[in-house]
Amino acid sequence: MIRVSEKPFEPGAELSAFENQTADEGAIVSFLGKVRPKGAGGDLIALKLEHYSGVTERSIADIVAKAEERWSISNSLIIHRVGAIDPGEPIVLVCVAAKHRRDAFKAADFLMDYLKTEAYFWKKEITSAGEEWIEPRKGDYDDVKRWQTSKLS
Amino acid sequence: MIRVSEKPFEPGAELSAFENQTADEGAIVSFLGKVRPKGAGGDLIALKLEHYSGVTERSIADIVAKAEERWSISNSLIIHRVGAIDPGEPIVLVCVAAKHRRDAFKAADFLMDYLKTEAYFWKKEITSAGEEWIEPRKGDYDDVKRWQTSKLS
Amino acid sequence: MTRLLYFGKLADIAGGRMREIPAPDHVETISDLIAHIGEADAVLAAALADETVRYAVNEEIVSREAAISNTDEVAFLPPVSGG
Amino acid sequence: MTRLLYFGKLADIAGGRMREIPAPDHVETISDLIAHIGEADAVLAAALADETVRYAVNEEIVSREAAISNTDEVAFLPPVSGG
Repeated sequence: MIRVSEKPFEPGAELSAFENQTADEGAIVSFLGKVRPKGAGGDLIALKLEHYSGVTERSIADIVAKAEERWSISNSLIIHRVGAIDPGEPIVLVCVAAKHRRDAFKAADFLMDYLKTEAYFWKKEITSAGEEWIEPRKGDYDDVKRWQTSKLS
Repeated sequence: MIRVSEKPFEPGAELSAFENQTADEGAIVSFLGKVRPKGAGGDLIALKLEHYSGVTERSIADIVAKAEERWSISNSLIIHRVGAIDPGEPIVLVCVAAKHRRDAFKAADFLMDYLKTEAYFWKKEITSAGEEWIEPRKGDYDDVKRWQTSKLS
Repeated sequence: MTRLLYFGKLADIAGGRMREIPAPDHVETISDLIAHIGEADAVLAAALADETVRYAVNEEIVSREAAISNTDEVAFLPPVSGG
Repeated sequence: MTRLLYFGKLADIAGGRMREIPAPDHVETISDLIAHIGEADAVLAAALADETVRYAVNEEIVSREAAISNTDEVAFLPPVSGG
């Protein structure tokens, strides 16, 4: 399931709901991303995330489809917030259920790398020093390149 | 924190409590292992886990210390059940908080590989066909060997 | 009317997230559209033509040479940053 | 008395998880202890001497040649399987 929403979410409740749907799978890996209290320009006041409704959800669905081609996963959940988000608040949650833990770990890791660099979101940091649009760091592009070589498949 | 207990636990509630302690970290990776409904010998009736009180907890603490040497992680939680566990119930939860997601993913992955092969637990499957002690599969030993080469550090 | 959508930093440069413009007949592709925008705002046109920018027509990602018609929604998408 | 703890499948072979035995004076190491157990139960001794088994004395993991005394707790640990 893919959910892009302005509403805050509670990661524990989401994990519970997800794992209750997946009694037959042995492994569930989750990634929770939270807004860090420091921005590039100083103490963060808020993060603002834009998306392109419809296009963003489809870009995430494409990433999920790639992961499903590559690993044996039975279920996934991706929640991504948009709008204004306060420091310390959850911004993204990825949950993957699989029979075996290797598949769940790799798929969750892959989904996060691609969400960072290929899903249609635009992120602005608002700090005491002003506003700044954030683009992926070189490390984020390096992370996603890892999956384009065969050794991690 | 390390908790080895006969009591069932609720993964979502544990993740919530963990993430509430870690407001400054951007990344939390969790692994949840559940008892699969099929055992090697048929439909699973229950799993029974033994441990060696004190020694088991210390073996886990050693594994956590190794992970902390290797990656920059700020906090971790390991819950492992012992005693009789029903099919579908959570058996292990690993949560790792870090500033950056790579560290959190790798440390959680590492912790699970070592928990499977180096923590002092003994697992017996009780199926309609009888009882059987489970030892790590070859794949589990292969998984842990990955960390002994430099490329995944 | 062609509806233009600007995302992220491109909205700041354009001074808004949405514009509706009547595109002249010689505007047949996104490249043509950027050139047309450049007649009024060279800075915005340069930003829209940057190699990191992607384009969507009616919510489908397309190349800069994709054909557009006068009733399309054209979106300009700067480098993304999710997660 | 030496307290013996058997875990996992070793408890099934030993017929119990705990035994207290008075170890004779010539039992100075875990190897000696296994040999002593073998005088009464050769099958159990073979299982305890298997190369996959690890040993603990007073909750510390030690080698098979570690010294033991008459009041120690000696644990026999077959291959583990957590997670």
